[in-house]
Amino acid sequence: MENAFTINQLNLKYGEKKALDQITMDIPKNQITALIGPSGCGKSTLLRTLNRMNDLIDNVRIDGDIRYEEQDIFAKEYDVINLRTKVGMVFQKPNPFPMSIFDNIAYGPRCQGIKDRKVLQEIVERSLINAALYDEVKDRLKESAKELSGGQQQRLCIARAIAMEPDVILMDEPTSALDPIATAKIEDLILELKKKYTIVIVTHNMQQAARISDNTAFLLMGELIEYDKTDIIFSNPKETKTEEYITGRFG
Amino acid sequence: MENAFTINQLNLKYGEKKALDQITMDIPKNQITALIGPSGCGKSTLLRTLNRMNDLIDNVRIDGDIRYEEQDIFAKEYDVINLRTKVGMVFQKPNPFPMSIFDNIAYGPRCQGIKDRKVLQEIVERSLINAALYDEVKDRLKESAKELSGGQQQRLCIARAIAMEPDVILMDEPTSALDPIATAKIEDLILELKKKYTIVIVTHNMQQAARISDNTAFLLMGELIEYDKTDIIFSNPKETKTEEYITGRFG
Amino acid sequence: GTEDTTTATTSSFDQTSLIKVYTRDTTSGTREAFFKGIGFSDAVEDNALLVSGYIEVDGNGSMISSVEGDEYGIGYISLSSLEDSGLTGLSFEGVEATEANVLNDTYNLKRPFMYMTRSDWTGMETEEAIVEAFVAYMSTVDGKATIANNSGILETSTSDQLWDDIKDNYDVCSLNNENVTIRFGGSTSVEKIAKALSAEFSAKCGNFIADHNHTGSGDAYKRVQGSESDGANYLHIGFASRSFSTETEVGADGTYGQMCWDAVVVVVNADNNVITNITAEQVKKIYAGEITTWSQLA
Amino acid sequence: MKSRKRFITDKIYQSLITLISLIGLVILIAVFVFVFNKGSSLLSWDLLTGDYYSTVYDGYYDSELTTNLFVAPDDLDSDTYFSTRWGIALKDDLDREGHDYILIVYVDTESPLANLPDKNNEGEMVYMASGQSLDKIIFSDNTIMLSSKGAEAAISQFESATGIKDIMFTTAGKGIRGSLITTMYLIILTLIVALPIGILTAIYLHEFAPKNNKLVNILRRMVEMLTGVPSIIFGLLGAAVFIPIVSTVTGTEGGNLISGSLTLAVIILPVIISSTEETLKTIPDEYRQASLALGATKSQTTFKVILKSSAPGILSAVLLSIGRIIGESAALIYAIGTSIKDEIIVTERSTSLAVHIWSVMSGETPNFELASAISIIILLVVFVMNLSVKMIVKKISY
Amino acid sequence: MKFPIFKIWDVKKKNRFFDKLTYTGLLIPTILSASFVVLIILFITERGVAPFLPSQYGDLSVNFLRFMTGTTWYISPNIYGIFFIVINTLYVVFLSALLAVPVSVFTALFIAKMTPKPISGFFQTVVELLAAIPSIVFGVFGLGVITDVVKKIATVFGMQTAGGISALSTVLVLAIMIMPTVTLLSITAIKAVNRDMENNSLALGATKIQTLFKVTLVSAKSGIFAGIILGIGRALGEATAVSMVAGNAGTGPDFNIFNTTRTLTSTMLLGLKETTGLDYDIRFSVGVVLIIVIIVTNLLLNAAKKRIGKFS
Ligand SMILES: Nc1ncnc2c1ncn2[C@@H]1O[C@H](COP(=O)(O)OP(=O)(O)OP(=O)(O)O)[C@@H](O)[C@H]1O
Ligand SMILES: Nc1ncnc2c1ncn2[C@@H]1O[C@H](COP(=O)(O)OP(=O)(O)OP(=O)(O)O)[C@@H](O)[C@H]1O
Ligand SMILES: [Mg+2]
Ligand SMILES: [Mg+2]
Repeated sequence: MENAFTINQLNLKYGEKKALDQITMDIPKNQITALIGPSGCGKSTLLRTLNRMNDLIDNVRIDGDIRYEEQDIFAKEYDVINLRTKVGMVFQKPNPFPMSIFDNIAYGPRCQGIKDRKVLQEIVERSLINAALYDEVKDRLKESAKELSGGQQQRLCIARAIAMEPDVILMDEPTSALDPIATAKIEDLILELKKKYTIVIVTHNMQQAARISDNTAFLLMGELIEYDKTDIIFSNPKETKTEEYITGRFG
Repeated sequence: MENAFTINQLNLKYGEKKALDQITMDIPKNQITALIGPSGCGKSTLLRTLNRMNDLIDNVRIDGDIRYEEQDIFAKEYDVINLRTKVGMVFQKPNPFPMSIFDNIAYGPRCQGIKDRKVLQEIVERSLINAALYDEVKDRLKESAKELSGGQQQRLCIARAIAMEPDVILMDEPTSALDPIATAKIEDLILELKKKYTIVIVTHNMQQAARISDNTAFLLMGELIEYDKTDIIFSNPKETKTEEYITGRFG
Repeated sequence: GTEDTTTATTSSFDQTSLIKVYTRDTTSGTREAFFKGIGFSDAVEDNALLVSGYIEVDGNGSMISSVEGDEYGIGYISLSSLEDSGLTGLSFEGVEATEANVLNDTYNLKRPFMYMTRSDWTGMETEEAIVEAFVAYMSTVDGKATIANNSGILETSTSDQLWDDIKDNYDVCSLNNENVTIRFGGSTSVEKIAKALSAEFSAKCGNFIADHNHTGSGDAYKRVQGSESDGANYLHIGFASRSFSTETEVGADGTYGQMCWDAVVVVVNADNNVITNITAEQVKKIYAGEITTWSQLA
Repeated sequence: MKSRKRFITDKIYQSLITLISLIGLVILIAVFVFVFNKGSSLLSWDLLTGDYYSTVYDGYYDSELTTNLFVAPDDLDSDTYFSTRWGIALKDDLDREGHDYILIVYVDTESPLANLPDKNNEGEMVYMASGQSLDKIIFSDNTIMLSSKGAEAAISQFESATGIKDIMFTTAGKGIRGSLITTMYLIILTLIVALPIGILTAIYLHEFAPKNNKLVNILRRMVEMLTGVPSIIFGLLGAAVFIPIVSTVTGTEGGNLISGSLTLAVIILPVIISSTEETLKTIPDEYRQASLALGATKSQTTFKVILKSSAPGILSAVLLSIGRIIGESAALIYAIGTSIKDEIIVTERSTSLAVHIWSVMSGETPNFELASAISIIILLVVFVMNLSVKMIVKKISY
Repeated sequence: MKFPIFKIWDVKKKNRFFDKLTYTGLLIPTILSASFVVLIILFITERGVAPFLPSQYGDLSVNFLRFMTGTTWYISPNIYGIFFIVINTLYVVFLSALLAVPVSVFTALFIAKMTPKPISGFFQTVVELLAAIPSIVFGVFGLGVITDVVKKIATVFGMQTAGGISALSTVLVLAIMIMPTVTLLSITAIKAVNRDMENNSLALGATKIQTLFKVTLVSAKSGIFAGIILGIGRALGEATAVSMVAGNAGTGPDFNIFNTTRTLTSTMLLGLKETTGLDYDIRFSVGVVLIIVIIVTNLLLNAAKKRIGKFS
């Protein structure tokens, strides 16, 4: 099985505070990998490291390495912008730009220099269809994206990521701000997307992880406690800490 | 069994939009009543009506009546300020005032005209102890409340409500912005508080409702579909709509 | 209070009140003429000699509105603005402030209005010719009439020539000068006269453009021959409401002269019913703080 | 009991706030009322669109005066004087700047004055008409009529005159069109200069500059210090620096619209920088992250997302700046000068409405009325800008 | 299915290049903006220092110590004392802030929180318009209305003012002039306060007024203070209107509000255009002092603001 990412001995510090501690794991292609763990354990940090969004934070120091498609993403000459077009990201809170729905989705391609209106139209439509949003918004592509409901906004953000034709999509608690019905739609969508994309998802929701992911990694205080097939983690974890967390009263 | 609130034929409109439709229900004293339902069904609206926080929104029209301790809270001569001191409220997002921890909790009592430093000290300590926060903050009561973590801030808000010695505490998704560990603490706290207070809680989290509440009301599009003991709602609902919602794949 | 309120408040004038003394700032030509005229030359540039509590104002206009608002005030303004000011002008040493009395030298509070032209006209020959004609125009019957019409005080004589008589000496005026700009400036006190002159002379001299930028007497010399004469704000002709300083403002011979006189008149509020005449001695004592209440003058 | 006491204190405080704020508002509105009260009588379309300089007509009359007597029209006021020999009616009046002048009320169509040979252009004619102002006449006998002597004296001189060597009369003038146009130019030019510099500086300071960098902090401090500089000092800077620079570049001389705009641009720079920075602060980080995560470069993120979202905030900064530009006088007196013009050329002198007011107020006799009338126009301009900016903001904010 | 479009490497290179360009490109306007203050300071100190240099004015040069401590402005030929002017300026500005701040903050509260929308919109527009009125108009208003009022007030106290021209009139004119600025910034700050926080207070049984004072104002104080700082800056730098009603007293300091006063700006403005030589240059020295006063005041106020804003 091919890997999208190979993470090796990754350490990350925010100033003096250690946030990731010797993480070593592979993230397989075209599967859904879930990151779980209590708040502050480093899930988001790990996720953001994969497309180097941590670069934007001051005082971050990283060592160890991450290879994406065999290339060291921390290498000096490595093209971060390019990495980010290949590794898309969806955030916890839906954050459409204050523009029309169309412009939101066309944003990424436009940044890449695509100007042809027809091509853009095609990209936007296909992305919306793939994000299962097309039917709901097809008549109002010119309207502000801010007028959509929360769930629709989040699907819009996914469509926006898809429009870049990435290989990987990173998702940081994509449904935690949504109501159950919207959550269901997004989960369906994620399962659908898995056919084409590698997906890494952070979630607080144990059941969500169990429902949709192929592999699950459990982090605790910056350390990777256990990483395995999802059914093994949830039915038969090797570490007691994992078991304690999974069987905790939280859902 | 005594009731804290008796709601009768309550209708509420925001401008032309009907948000609550003929709600009739009793809320028993010293129990936890949960309001569940999909987003936009009117849970928050109903909750806010109980301490007349809806008064602050323009364009709200209410008919029907709500009795709190036998008195019509919509009556002209009814003292709203007094109602709000008896019926406290905790919001979804923790929002401490930009003051010290001490001042935050002393805020309500001070508004009531209590000035004696000793009395206030006592109130603050008791409230913090009851809100299970005392040990974590006892050494820094003078520091800004904004520096606490999210979960601590939410407990501070609960302590602030408790400081008023209310009879009822209304909570609108008090844990939805928190991580599981903080959530667990708050849930423990709510169960503890039940001994002294009547609690009405809005939640998206079915399992939370099941875990902590005595009664559960299921709302849909402004209507009260079903209202019963929590175990009945979750094990044996009468309405198919309730069942569909409860047994949805969400949790 | 303006004229219409006088009768109502006259009776309320309290003679025991302190006299409030108004003066222009130390750079003012009016101030210089005033203090010199009352024999208190030291006070021209020395505020310390003045009664404490004096009020310093920034122009003729402020002086008028200030004394207009203070029934116990005393100040001095240009005679030309007395009529419209709503203030009472006092006779000085028994002589009324009139044009005739200025010209016959019985009224001694006065100041000259001066002009000065450039001395270096390199590259501006047309402008030079026009300014030369303009200066000539100022002493014709026509020009003097206009100066007088705008409150300048000057003597006319039967020997004055008409512009018609001398215009043939100034060929430049028979040309079309619509593209020539002449830059006037200097004293704001002279602005009104200068504008009236330039407007009508332009009609008589090929419609040159008159550009007026009046910023103060100090700029007259500075911008025609002094430090700013080659700067951005240079002038072709500048005006001053005082004599040019014999030390710092020495213009080239023949480039400057007097246009007319302006009289300074001591003014009090219209409600003041105490005096109509004042002596140099009295004014000096008032400004020096030796006379402090109106009752001392009654 | 307690609740009752609280209710009462509450009401007391409430009335106190209302009272004090109403006092504040009343005072502010009183400024308005004062300005309108003083200025409205002078307000007219003519004032707004008229030339400042009056056109001077210079004519003469050397023919035999016909002995016909003219008849006064019957609608003349009592303070109007009529010459039966010349067929002209005059009256004393005040011009817009508050100076005395003689208003020509009526000129008989048959009057010789209605049709005079032009003194300076042979073969051409000048035409006296009502509404003009009569300035000066030199009669054939070298007696002189001066407008300062009043209409009555003028008429009596007319009655005994036989011919006119030189008669000068003018159009009304004193209009503020030139200053109004200059003000508009100043607004546009100033914003063209200051907006890009200000916005780019704000972007650099907020988006690109390294955090906690000493040098950046110093730059920021220096920009902030600009806010504290009194405008009169900016004016001196304009005169000493911008006027020479512009003069060298354009080859024109003296203060001009461009040097004025540059000076104003420096004045409003801190306003634009700080308001833009404030706006940038309110833009959620999520936009930046979302954009970067889509593979946009930082400059793309800044210019396509951040700048666009901050447009409403920047527009209000523009509004503030316009207010400042319109209201500024102290600096402009030095940086552009006080010459009032009718034809506006950007490389030449002319002056803004505020300086126009200053000139009106600092002359020998201050004229509150005209100053107030111009202020009303300023207020109207600001009001229109205010409304349009608010409308634009509504339109562009998603 | 893939879109056949991302092969445009040159575009990417162009983007990258443009990005680099932006970094350096943006530094230029920033340095330009910052440089003006240097230009100004150099320019006015160059002239402002001249009066003290024997090399420039020989025997006439002004004694710096006497300049800084003096209590009389201008005795010919070279005695200028600025000490009392600084004190008077600070005194007048302090009093005007004392008056303007509560009124402005209450007005802002009233507009932002206590009136229905159309009315508050109207009032806000009024305030916005006033912020754009040329200062000379406030001077005219001061001379036409305020001095009259002050004259009457003084009579009540048995004092005689110079037709109302006095420190008090100056204070009132300045207060009115800075009110729009302070009010507008306060409105912005008050409107920015999180509604949830206010609701929380109400839910705790606080009255609306208690909420406004204890929560809204407390949360907005940092923004309000920024407005006050701006207002005070404007008051310190205001020249035209002040010189019309201050009376320009020649000696001081004087704390009687019914007496005339003199501010740094009115000193600079007075006769600036008529004067030459030493008397001209000394006005730049006043300008230097004024800038220093403004900067120091600003620093102090900003430090105070930091302390006040501690909890927000
Ligand atoms: N920008 C930052 N600067 C300093 N410390 C940070 C920063 N971001 C995160 N941290 C710290 O690093 C640790 C890991 O944070 P991270 O956000 O990755 O946790 P998480 O597992 O995503 O938590 P959550 O479930 O609450 O989102 C935490 O202790 C956090 O406080
Ligand atoms: N201030 C308001 N003005 C107008 N409509 C409102 C307002 N607040 C709520 N509504 C509408 O009333 C309906 C009920 O809203 P409410 O906030 O009570 O729902 P909810 O059940 O609490 O939803 P959620 O789970 O998303 O919090 C919704 O359709 C909402 O859009
Ligand atoms: Mg996280
Ligand atoms: Mg809700």
